Amino acid sequence: MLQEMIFAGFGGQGVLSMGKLLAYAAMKEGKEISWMPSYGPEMRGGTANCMVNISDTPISSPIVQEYDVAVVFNLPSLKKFEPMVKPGGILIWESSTIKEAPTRTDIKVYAVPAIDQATNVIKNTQVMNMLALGSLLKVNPIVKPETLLTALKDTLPERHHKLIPVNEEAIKLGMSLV
Amino acid sequence: MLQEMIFAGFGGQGVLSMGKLLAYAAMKEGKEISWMPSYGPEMRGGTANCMVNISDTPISSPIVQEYDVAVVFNLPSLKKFEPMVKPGGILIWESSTIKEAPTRTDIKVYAVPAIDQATNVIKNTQVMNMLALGSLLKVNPIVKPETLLTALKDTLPERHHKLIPVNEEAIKLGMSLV
Amino acid sequence: MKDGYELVYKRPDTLLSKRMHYCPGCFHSTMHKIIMEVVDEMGIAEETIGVSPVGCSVFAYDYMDIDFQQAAHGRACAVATGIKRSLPDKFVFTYQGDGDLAAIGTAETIHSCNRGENFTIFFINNAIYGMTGGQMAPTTLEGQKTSTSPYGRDVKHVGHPLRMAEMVSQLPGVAYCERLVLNTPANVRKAKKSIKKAFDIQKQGLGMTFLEVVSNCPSGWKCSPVQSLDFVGENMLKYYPLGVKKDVTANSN
Amino acid sequence: MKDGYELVYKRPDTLLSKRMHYCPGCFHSTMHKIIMEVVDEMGIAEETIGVSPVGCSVFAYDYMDIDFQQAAHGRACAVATGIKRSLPDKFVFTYQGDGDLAAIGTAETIHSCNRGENFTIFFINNAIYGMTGGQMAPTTLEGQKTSTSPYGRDVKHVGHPLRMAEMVSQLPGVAYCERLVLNTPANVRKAKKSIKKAFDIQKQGLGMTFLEVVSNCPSGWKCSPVQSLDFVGENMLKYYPLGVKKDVTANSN
Amino acid sequence: MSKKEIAFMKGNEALAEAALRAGMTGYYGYPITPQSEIMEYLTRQAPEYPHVTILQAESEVASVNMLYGAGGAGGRVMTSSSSPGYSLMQEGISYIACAEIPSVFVNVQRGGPGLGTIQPSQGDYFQAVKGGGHGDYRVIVFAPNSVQEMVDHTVLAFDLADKWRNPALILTDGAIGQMMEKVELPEHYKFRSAEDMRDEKPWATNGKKGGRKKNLLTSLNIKSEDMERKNHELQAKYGKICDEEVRYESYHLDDAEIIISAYGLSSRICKKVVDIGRAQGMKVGLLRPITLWPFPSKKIDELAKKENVKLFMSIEMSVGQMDEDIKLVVNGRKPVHHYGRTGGIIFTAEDILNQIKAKI
Amino acid sequence: MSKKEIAFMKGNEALAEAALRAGMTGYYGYPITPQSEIMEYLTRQAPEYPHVTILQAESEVASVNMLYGAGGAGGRVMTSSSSPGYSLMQEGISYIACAEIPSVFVNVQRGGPGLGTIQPSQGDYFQAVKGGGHGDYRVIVFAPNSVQEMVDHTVLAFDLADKWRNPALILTDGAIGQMMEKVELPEHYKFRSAEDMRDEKPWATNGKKGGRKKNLLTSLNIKSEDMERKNHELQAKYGKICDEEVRYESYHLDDAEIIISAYGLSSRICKKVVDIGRAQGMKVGLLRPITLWPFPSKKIDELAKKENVKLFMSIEMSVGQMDEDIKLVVNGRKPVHHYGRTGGIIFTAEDILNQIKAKI
Amino acid sequence: MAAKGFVEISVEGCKGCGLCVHHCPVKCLSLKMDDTNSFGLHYAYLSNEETCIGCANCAVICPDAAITVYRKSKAV
Amino acid sequence: MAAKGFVEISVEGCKGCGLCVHHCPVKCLSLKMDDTNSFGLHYAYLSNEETCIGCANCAVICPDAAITVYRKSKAV
Ligand SMILES: Cc1ncc(C[n+]2csc(CCOP(=O)(O)OP(=O)(O)O)c2C)c(N)n1
Ligand SMILES: Cc1ncc(C[n+]2csc(CCOP(=O)(O)OP(=O)(O)O)c2C)c(N)n1
Ligand code: SF4
Ligand code: SF4
Ligand code: SF4
Ligand code: SF4
Ligand code: SF4
Ligand code: SF4
Ligand SMILES: [Mg+2]
Ligand SMILES: [Mg+2]
Repeated sequence: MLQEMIFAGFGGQGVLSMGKLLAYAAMKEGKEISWMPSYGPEMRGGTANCMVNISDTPISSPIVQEYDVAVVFNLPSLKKFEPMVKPGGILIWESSTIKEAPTRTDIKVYAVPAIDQATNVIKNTQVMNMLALGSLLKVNPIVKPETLLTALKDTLPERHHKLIPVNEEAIKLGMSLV
Repeated sequence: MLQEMIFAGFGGQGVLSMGKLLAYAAMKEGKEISWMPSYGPEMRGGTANCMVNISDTPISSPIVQEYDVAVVFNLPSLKKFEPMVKPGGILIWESSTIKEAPTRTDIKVYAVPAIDQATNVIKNTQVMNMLALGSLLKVNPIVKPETLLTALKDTLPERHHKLIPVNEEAIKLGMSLV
Repeated sequence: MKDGYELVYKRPDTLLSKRMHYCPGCFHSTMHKIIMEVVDEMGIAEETIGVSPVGCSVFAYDYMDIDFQQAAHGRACAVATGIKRSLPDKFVFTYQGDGDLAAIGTAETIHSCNRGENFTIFFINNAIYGMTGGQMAPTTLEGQKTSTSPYGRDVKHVGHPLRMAEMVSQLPGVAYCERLVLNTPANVRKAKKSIKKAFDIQKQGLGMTFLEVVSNCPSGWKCSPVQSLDFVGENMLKYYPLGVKKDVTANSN
Repeated sequence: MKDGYELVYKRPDTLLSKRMHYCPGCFHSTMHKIIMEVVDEMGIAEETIGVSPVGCSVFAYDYMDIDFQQAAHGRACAVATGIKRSLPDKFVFTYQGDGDLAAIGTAETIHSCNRGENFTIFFINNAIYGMTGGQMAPTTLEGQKTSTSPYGRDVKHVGHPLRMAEMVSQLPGVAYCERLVLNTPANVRKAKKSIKKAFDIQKQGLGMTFLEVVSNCPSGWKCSPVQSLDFVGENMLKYYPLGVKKDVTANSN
Repeated sequence: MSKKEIAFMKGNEALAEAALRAGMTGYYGYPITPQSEIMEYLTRQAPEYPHVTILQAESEVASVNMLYGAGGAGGRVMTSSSSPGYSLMQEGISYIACAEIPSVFVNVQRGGPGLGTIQPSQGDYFQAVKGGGHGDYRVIVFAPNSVQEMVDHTVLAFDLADKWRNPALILTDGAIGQMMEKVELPEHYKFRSAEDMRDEKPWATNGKKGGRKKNLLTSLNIKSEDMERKNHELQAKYGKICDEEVRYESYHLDDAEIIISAYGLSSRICKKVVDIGRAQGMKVGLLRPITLWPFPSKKIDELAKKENVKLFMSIEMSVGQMDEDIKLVVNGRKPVHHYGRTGGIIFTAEDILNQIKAKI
Repeated sequence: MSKKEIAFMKGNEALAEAALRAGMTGYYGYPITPQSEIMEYLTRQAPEYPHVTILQAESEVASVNMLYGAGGAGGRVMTSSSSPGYSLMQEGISYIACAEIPSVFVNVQRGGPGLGTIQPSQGDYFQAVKGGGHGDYRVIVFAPNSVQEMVDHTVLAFDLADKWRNPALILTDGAIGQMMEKVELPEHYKFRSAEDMRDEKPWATNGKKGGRKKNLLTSLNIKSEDMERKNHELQAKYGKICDEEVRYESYHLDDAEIIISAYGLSSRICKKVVDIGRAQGMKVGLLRPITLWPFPSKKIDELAKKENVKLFMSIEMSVGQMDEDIKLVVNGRKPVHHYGRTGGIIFTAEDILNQIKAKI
Repeated sequence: MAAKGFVEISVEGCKGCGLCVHHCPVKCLSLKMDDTNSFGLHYAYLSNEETCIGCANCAVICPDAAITVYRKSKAV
Repeated sequence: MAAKGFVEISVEGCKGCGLCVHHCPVKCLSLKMDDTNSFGLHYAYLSNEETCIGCANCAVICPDAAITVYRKSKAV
């Protein structure tokens, strides 16, 4: 099975790294994967996104126009990508800062107040992307949460390993929110 | 009829301008003509040459590999172009400075001591090319000598028109030498 | 507007209302704004042609309500030469970054300055390639970290940063050359005067007018806009001293 | 050799016996000769790689019995950079004309000097494009007639001649920079010393060594070789003053 | 344009004279053999054309970008070079093509690759017609085969560049550039500066006088949709140019069984081949593309359809480039052969005839 | 080379890592999106490779000429750029091809013409395979379609460049350059400096030590005979490369009636097209050129001969370039169509299928 | 209102760079840390209306020309 | 022979530029105006053998390295 996903938000919200981590975890579980960032000057102060494909069979294009999963952290991204979710697909949106809710009814929509929860519950705004990833894994168990954590350990420089517990916490909290 | 000619010598011996003048004169007489110089760094301190085609019909290539007429003013040019004269063709060579005579017997060879005659008879080394042209016109009346002189008048800047008589003299002397 | 108050500062008309794509706090925006203020004040919007480079300011044309050409990377000076020679009575300027002007465009810069082409160069020196993601520029400071000098610029390996204002001011074709900075309101006001002066000299046909702006790049420098002011003040200005490097009109005073 | 006499001057061995294609009296020949004399004297023919430009000296490789690369027009400095960075222990030099080095190659010249590339540039400034038949060069003197400035160089139209030695000597990467001339036996002897010095500095790895030679071009200048000496002495040297412009080893004395 | 003045001129100089007569407002160039006479001639004439800019640039890269600026300002502009110099212009030409700036280029080809030789060649055909620069773009390419055509094509190149807002290239070679022939010169266009042409070039960046909207010349289309739209526009324009601007010469094609195709210098020699061949009873004819792009595909297609046509033979001073474009049209219906020499060596009519005979 | 290390890397970074492992001695480049990660990665790794030169040049023109010098000195050298920057290298590449200097180029294509867009494209095919520079020369062109192939082709490019004393180009695009995938990294070649390779590169200009004759690297052949001889030598070499170095991938070609041809990113999508098409009962197969030059002409010829083959379809991110090379081989035996998008817009498998259906 | 001056700051035009805050001589500007504009940026606002002297420093330094400045008319 | 020095000039190697003639301090060199070498050039020769001082100025200035110089050995 192929899952085509997009993660989008403002630059600095960690959308690129969350996609990367998920892809890497899937790779560890033996899946075929691709990760493709938006690139270039349009990133300047604007929005960033990455497309992730996870599949059992080789992946054709890393660039996709319709998504099984979209995780969006800001209004421009919601506006842009909501229409591109495949019928029956998943849309996760950051509901504590985005002030206009999605309107589609033919897809599964999950409001996740990731920023609010990260700020106020975990007291670490940095992990809001992991929180959203937790929510995603709950509704769509693409990889095991454990694999995600090993993946995190693999990719995080040693000196940052102390951050693993807070990330774990965020994932768990995220899973509990949906 | 097409006549393919080459004029060759050291840079400064006036080979380019003699070819140009002849071609221009032929043009005045209604012929098709082309003039093509050797160009580029090989001219530096070395030899110069130009190829002239004169014809009743349009000229194909301005570059030719075999000549009806060759007029050579130095030994390197003699060595290079003597073999390229068509059987029955004309070879005029400067016999006062070139110390090795041509050897071919299947072509018409004319020794013209142009430098010597220009220096010692006309007292103007500059006109030795016109002298050789005179010789050529004698053995191969491509254009009328008068046309050559009008051509000279056309192309010479006004302030040099005083040189026309000496050129005329050179042509005549050249005609008398063969 | 409230009663009893009068307008003392507003956005210049020739700066289009389109949101600029520059990062927060980037002096590119500031520079665009004040060039357009001068164009407004001089009333020359209909007679001015700008040339944008390849660099963050490639889109300068989107914000300035004047005719514009977008030049190939490094070639703005050649493009401006073509424009100005064709339209000698217009105001022409290039707007170029340090990669554009001082790396790939070195020859075009030196030669149009040397020919005394009668246009104005706005040279925005932020010591980095902003557009392409923060690579080392010819003007990157010694020891400065960039994405292609990740351990700091090693001058033994890549040479010292180039001081362009000093270099071009040596050329006889340059009529006016000054290095400016936009880090304080006072300096911004001063810069405006220099821009106006450059256009005045261009009008008189005295030769090249070259304004180097010590600029910033919060994104490339990986710091906040306010921190970038410190880097400008503490590091950039030490290596790139401000001031008029040349002014052919100074003698006449 | 006659009895009782000893040899005091002969053609250097590393100068191949092939007849040089240069015009009579052209200093390109002289320069080739003395570079090879220095290479002979230093015994470094097996460790030296030359880079020839596009210009009359494109064929330099035909005359010097050392390894050679022929570079694209203006790019000799880039080529030499590649060679020297690959073979840091060899002697590397470029040999370039004024069109090559100061027009199309401006950026490569400035940047390899600025990086302090550790090779030697021989810059043969004859104020004209010799190879292509005598067009104006960036170094053509004011008023000088060439085939593309047939009424004399008009500095208002094309700018003033560039003084390259002065320009590059400002760059920190340049270790040694001198302007020479080859118009008298004494000056030729002096030039040889400077060449040797440049190679010595290169050996020490101190940075770029740049020798500008005020040269001649009897063919392009349309004069005899002896007349060209006058033009060099009366016109060229006035605008291009001789002397050491920079010498980082001077302080240590 | 009525022709009157007869002259005996070098190809390069005739081209330069034609540019002046065609109302060129600016020339920007850099010396290179075998075309330096163009700028030399222009600088000699300069005093008589005080409003024409004739500027020796610091390089070919600078030249092409000066052309961008000056053409974009509304001028009629030209640069000239030879093979290595034209290679340096490829980035700039791609920009000019995309920003649709009218401009005339001249490549007086010499033998390559590399520094090569200064002798005539036709080795830059691919570069000229397929775009040596990046992206999908086209340049209108003329291939003069005489000094007269150096003049005629130059005038036409200026006009078509303006008409189509497209770069136009005179692709010639060292022999045509250096040779002297008789030539009829056209009358002068009335000279108009970039400013004078304001009305007919409403897109030019000459200052947004009189309240018109700002003009912008750019080749940047950062959004994919915009870039694709731009490509569609360009392709649509190219399609029209293909419909309207093809030029070629037919020589004894009517009953020809052997179709020689050659352009420029080669085509002159091939005319002789046709003459000799015909004299020997061979049914040989010449199709001479005058525009290399747009290519005379329709005519070739027509010939390929004819039953009596036996084969095509592309004669080029290269190892084979134009023959590909012929093959693409002939598409297997008839054999297409190539014969070429390189490095400046010119084939003789006899050489070519022998090559043809070997194929039949 | 045994592969062991598994990594999850960006195409650009994997390529850079592969170059280091392949014993690259020098990299000379200039930043441009979407390939700047190559130099960025190399400069980060630099401390571990003290003998490798990694130099940011002042421009692409300087880069290509540094490559000439460093490759000529005997090193294993690389530069990388994207479309506009690669256009600037055309003169230099023509020189390098003629002087036969082994060197590796990378063009991570973006949409053109002009400054264009930074989104992926395949619009530089002509430039890559027909020589964007002047004269008759060829560059070995690889078209990786995955991060893995960015690695494999890079190693191969260094080896073939040395083997044939020829420039080799990795022609890829922004998507392959920017994407991350799983990749197996090869082991390191034993590092050898330019000096260390003296014996196997007897032509290199590294100082005529030990009394060997002087070496000369030049592309100048001023005499026509010499230039023509050089061209013959080059063509002979190119002929051999065509015989020995063609690489392609076949996917369901055996019984295919519809032959899709696509390279690089497009080929991945076309695999999906084949899968979907087959699922719908269409006999469709994919021929993927891995080397664009030498082109898999023999294989295409073989396919064109097959009776069951109905048509060819070239799928490119351009308005049509590779389709010409297919047509040249198919030579009218079967229809050859093209479908493309430009500016960075990527076709979907469905798009392509619809296009194919419209043709049959 | 007694203040010598006041400013209007475009919420959507502001990029939250803080340069105006930094350079206001009377420190009457702040960034809205508990809100963002539609670009996700904390915009500047006149946090102390009383003290603005209408010097226009903020507007002059504002890269994005997001600030309009008014000063008490002398005439009044 | 009494001269302090003497020179050998290669007839074919000489290009007749005259620089040696110009720079010889004792003016003992001339160009052969009544003869040319195979390149058509009037070559230089030692026209006054008696006065050559073997200073090598001619050889140093000769662009084409056509001159070999000998000087009376001190030892003899
Ligand atoms: C020929 C070419 N080379 C490289 C690039 C890529 N490029 C785009 S902008 C840029 C440098 C930008 O730096 P700078 O000029 O300093 O401007 P800034 O963005 O810092 O304002 C480069 C290298 C290009 N577009 N074209
Ligand atoms: C790209 C390119 N542009 C132009 C030329 C033509 N060209 C050959 S030599 C030369 C200039 C020579 O002048 P200079 O460098 O001063 O050397 P000189 O001959 O005077 O010694 C030029 C423009 C070329 N070969 N390649
Ligand atoms: S990247 Fe740097 S230069 Fe570019 S807009 Fe951002 S801050 Fe300004
Ligand atoms: S043309 Fe000038 S520079 Fe060239 S060889 Fe002759 S004299 Fe020397
Ligand atoms: S006008 Fe002056 S006092 Fe008022 S907010 Fe701006 S900077 Fe502060
Ligand atoms: S300076 Fe301008 S953009 Fe920056 S915070 Fe203040 S108002 Fe906003
Ligand atoms: S050695 Fe001295 S004296 Fe003798 S010929 Fe030469 S220059 Fe004259
Ligand atoms: S200097 Fe040399 S080349 Fe010149 S005349 Fe004397 S010997 Fe001959
Ligand atoms: Mg910058
Ligand atoms: Mg010169």
